[in-house]
Amino acid sequence: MATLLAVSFLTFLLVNLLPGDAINALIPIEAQQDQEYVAQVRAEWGLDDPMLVRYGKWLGDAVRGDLGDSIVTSRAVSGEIAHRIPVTGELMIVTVVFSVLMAVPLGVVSAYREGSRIDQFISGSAQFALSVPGFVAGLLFIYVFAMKLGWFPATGWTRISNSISGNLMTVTLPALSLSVIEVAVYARVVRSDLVATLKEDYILSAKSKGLKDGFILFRHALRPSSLTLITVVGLNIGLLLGGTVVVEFLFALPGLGKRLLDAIFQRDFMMVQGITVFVAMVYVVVNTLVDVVYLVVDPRIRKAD
Amino acid sequence: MAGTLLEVENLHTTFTIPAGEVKAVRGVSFSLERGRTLGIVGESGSGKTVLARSVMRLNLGTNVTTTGTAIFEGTDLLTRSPAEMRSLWGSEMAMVFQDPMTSLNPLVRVQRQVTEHLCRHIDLSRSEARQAAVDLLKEVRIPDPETRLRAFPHELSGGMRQRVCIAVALACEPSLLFADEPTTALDVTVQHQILNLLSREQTDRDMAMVLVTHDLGVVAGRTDDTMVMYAGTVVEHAPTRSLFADMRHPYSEALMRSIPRTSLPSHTRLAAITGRPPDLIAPPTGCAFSPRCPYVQDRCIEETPPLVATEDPAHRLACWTPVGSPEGQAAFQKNLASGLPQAVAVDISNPRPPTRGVEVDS
Amino acid sequence: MGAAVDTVEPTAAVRRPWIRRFVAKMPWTTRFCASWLIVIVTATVFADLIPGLADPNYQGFLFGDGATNEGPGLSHFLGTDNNSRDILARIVYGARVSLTVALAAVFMGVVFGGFFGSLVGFVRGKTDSTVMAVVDVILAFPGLVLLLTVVTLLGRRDLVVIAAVIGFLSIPPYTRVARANALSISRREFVTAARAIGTKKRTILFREVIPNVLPTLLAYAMVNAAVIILLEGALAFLGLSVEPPTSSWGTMVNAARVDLQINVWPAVWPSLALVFTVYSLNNVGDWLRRLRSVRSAAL
Amino acid sequence: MAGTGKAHLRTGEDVLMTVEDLVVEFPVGRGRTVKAVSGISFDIRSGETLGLVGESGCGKSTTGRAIIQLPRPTSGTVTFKGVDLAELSDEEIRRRRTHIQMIFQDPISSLNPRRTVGDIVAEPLRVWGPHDEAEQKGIVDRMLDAVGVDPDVARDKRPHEFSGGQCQRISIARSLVVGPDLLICDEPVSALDVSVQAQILNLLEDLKAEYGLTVVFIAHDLAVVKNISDRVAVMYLGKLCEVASPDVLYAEAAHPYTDLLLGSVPEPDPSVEIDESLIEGGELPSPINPPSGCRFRTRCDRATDLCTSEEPQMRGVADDHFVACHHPLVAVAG
Repeated sequence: MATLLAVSFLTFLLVNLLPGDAINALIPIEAQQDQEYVAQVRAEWGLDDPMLVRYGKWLGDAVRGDLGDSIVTSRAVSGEIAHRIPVTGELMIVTVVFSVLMAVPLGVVSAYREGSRIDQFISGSAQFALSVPGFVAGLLFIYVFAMKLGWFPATGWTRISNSISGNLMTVTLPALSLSVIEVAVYARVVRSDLVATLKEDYILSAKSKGLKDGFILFRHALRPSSLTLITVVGLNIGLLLGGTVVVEFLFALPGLGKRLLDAIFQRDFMMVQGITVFVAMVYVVVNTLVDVVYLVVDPRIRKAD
Repeated sequence: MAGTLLEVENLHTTFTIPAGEVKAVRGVSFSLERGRTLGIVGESGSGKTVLARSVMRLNLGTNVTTTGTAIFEGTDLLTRSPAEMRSLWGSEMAMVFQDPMTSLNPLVRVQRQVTEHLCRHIDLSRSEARQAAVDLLKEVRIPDPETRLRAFPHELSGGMRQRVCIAVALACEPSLLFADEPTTALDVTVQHQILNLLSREQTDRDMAMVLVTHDLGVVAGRTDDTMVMYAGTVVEHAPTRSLFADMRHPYSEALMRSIPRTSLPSHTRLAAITGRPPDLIAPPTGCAFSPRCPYVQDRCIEETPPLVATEDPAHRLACWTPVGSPEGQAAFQKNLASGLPQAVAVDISNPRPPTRGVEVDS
Repeated sequence: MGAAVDTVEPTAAVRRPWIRRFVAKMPWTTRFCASWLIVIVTATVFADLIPGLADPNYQGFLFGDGATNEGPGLSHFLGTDNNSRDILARIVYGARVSLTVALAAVFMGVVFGGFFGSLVGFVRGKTDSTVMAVVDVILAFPGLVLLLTVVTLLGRRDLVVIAAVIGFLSIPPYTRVARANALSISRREFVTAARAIGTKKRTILFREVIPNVLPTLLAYAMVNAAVIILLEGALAFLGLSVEPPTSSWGTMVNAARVDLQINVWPAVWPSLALVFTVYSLNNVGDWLRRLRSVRSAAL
Repeated sequence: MAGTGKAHLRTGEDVLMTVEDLVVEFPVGRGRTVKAVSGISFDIRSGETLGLVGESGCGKSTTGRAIIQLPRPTSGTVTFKGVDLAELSDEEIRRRRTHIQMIFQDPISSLNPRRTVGDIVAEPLRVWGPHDEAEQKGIVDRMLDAVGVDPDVARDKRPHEFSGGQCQRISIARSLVVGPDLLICDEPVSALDVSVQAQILNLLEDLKAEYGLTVVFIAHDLAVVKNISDRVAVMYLGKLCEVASPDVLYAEAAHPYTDLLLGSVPEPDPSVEIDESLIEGGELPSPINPPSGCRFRTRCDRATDLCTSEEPQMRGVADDHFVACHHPLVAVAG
């Protein structure tokens, strides 16, 4: 909570202190000759108040869910955010689910056969995939699957409510582009953690009881290893949010990231502020959730608390 | 006596690491009869744990090779398939590990850890498994077993955890139990309880037990036979009573004289063993103990002494100049006269004022 | 009799120069990656000395002006882009941006993050909770979002500003890594031993704690540099890194995107440069880390 | 005063240090505290070796660290050469560090892995002088030599190139280089193999004689403690149980806990009868919520209501033999 407050204040500070007068976004340069009009607009938007006062006002509204109005479109920031969440949200959920589903088996195989050819292949590929940024992967996918093969649309978005299959067609390539790095990160985490876990005494002990390798792997080894995975997924949400900005830009998706980018170019400070605080909130909430999951999965922490 | 249960012949175990081949076990042979207890004593790096794990085929990793034979109930364990080993593990042979803190899965409740292999080896219903678990915990004297079954390992004390580990090992009534330093991580009063528990279970079940430890005191009262290991080899193997009554190998003797004992008066000078254990990548030629041995002769450095029976056929020894023998006595006197540091160091009959610096890097 | 002594064997092995022993242990992929890193660093440093390269518009390179969207050829090794600029030249200059930004991030991270982290991990208490609260706040901003805001609102987008902002944002993660390390090191007995001797706290921090935090931090720096280069690439791709005409790999990819149907090369080359540089950093970094873990396991 | 009494404290000029009513407690969250050490008192004469023995969690290591004020005790006094260390400021304590030195359990962890051995041993000289480099080198060499490490070989190496036993020698050299009066050894041999353990014990005996050291020797191994000590104090759950000279203590233990400890030590002699009756687990109570009265009563078969309600005070049972027990195993003298 304190973190969120600090984030919102810092954002407010940044947006307000840095050069680039908001008035430029509100009134065309030509119209700024009219001093009276400018003053009137300033008063209307509360630009004359001291910064702390404005922050207080904004915060008071924000806790009630009102993040102010866009100074470019005059629409409610919260409404805009709500309108765009489904796109970014779907993109992220599909990416995380797909990445975890891909990464866990790869990491498990790699760890179980540590040092073997298959491990070398998986680890090597993961190291490579880690180096391919979303925009490069995206561009490659567009070139191959959209331009050459024509299987998927290169850009655009179909909402789920309009067509489920159409939605799937438009979410596939962006999600895949984001997944390249994510799969690599998760697979490496699962592998390195599992390799360490498999060297633990209790694995040897389970083996000496005559349990089958598969049983040991999934019932005894994977669970402690999954703790780290959960943490990394949580921490990665922040990076992923950054990644969606790029992918939404590349695929021209009407998501939160694209909106933020537009807002930045338009100097729409209310919008920038609203989205940043919203994103920070998501980040904080996700990481709190991770802590809760941790508490459920690991009995040791449960006791210590 | 029901005959031989385990017969190990010329067992070698080697680990390949980047620096070279670590010869952890070098040609160990011994046999164990049903219902008997064998103690394996040695310092760290002597190969005692590796030996136990090699026999059980529990060395993890792809860089380990084991050769030789280990006949268990008529068949060679080293040639068995992994699936065959699995059916033996837990049911016929079991192991108790050194650190009860790490040998139980921290995220799994006690009940499942005690019964999961029971359910695999014998088909049990849920309630039967639960009952079996309660009985087992009672057997190892865990108070209030019903509550403890639902506990996680970290909620138990070290002693309780080791009891759980013993319960796990005993669950399928194995005929052979390896206890690998089962009490090293425990306090002395708890150690005493755990050792008593192990002894009682061993007698009650007529189970053969291999007790691996670095502590001569632990094997003394609780084993039938004792095997002393040094640098991957067995240097002396004898019935425990006869070994302690008459230590013949210079290493066994030195080990015995270097430990402080509560039965000796305060400030008794200890006969420290000079030098340090050998490098197992390039072990010394001849007897591995020769560089530190007060009785060392040229022959010890040139030829490896075999493990052979002494006058007492049950007392086997690998030494050219045994303690107490005329050749040993002569060798020691010679070394003492020539001022060999390890001989001077053990000559506690002749205490000298402390010297310093002189014996550095001999 | 106390001097019953173990002998310390002097290393009999012939001491080859450390660099050769070092290289000898590398797998061939790592050697290749390390060579690539050396090549681009050299190219970046000496770029201005190559005739024709100094042209800010990258028009003429070695063999004179080219046409628009020329394919790879003898006069322009990697071809030209839609503004008839030599791609190789632009990649070399783009490397300068990537490397400068990465260097800034590593430098600020190691120096400031390393110091603050070690300090608060060592002294703990109130200082610790305060500094870590600030770190948490900065980390709660998704990196890219904060960067977008700051960069745009600063108005100026030359290399210095970009490097400074990214450098500043690198401090918190390094602080975290350093603190975690310093915490565990401060619990080690040699720190207690130093205090028992009567060493002053400041001396302990600089002599006992920081030297033990640094290796971990440097291993982290390798991987972090790769992440930073990716980040700068993404920023440039969005048009938010250094202002044109200064070239940056991300900018090049973005510009080439429009003509993807006509000519893929202007997109392929900078992408490859980016991917391969990042891969090399990861590869060499991983290798160094493995080397370290082997050594610390031997302790 | 709910201490375990001070009947065993001695007076006289040769008492180097007296610890009285030492209490160390650590907060563990939710307002709870671990009562690691709960009011113990002991003293040590110049040139004496005091063995502090007990099982893990009895507070023996905490006591050792509280003496050197790292961390400072919650309450109680540590009177060293007539000055109460607990009263001194941090800077005054720092100035007195040379008088009391400490050796730790893990020899490898107690040496900074990134510095050379010569550097590590010279560190105290850098703080306290002499500051002349050649002079420092001479002292370091002599000290390394004294602990049985060849200075020419060791000087430029790092700790990981040495075995555990050698590392322990090096840390002993570092402690002695400042010429302390009191050396606190916290389980100095328990991480070592038995043969190396004997080397270190012998070395400590020799150094003690040569440098006129006074030693507090903390260990869980009763045989080791008996071997090296002139006086032994047995600890249980933050309290002292029994104080005596080792030969007396081991021959006629007066406290049931001492008796249990001694009965549990495995003797390397097959003819010694083993007490097979102990199978069930007597467990160490939590130091967060220790039992009332005598802390050992939950595991003691002699415990009565008196033990629950009243804490036993230290009293003499023989000459220089003190026990804190309501029902000691030997008749109370006089």
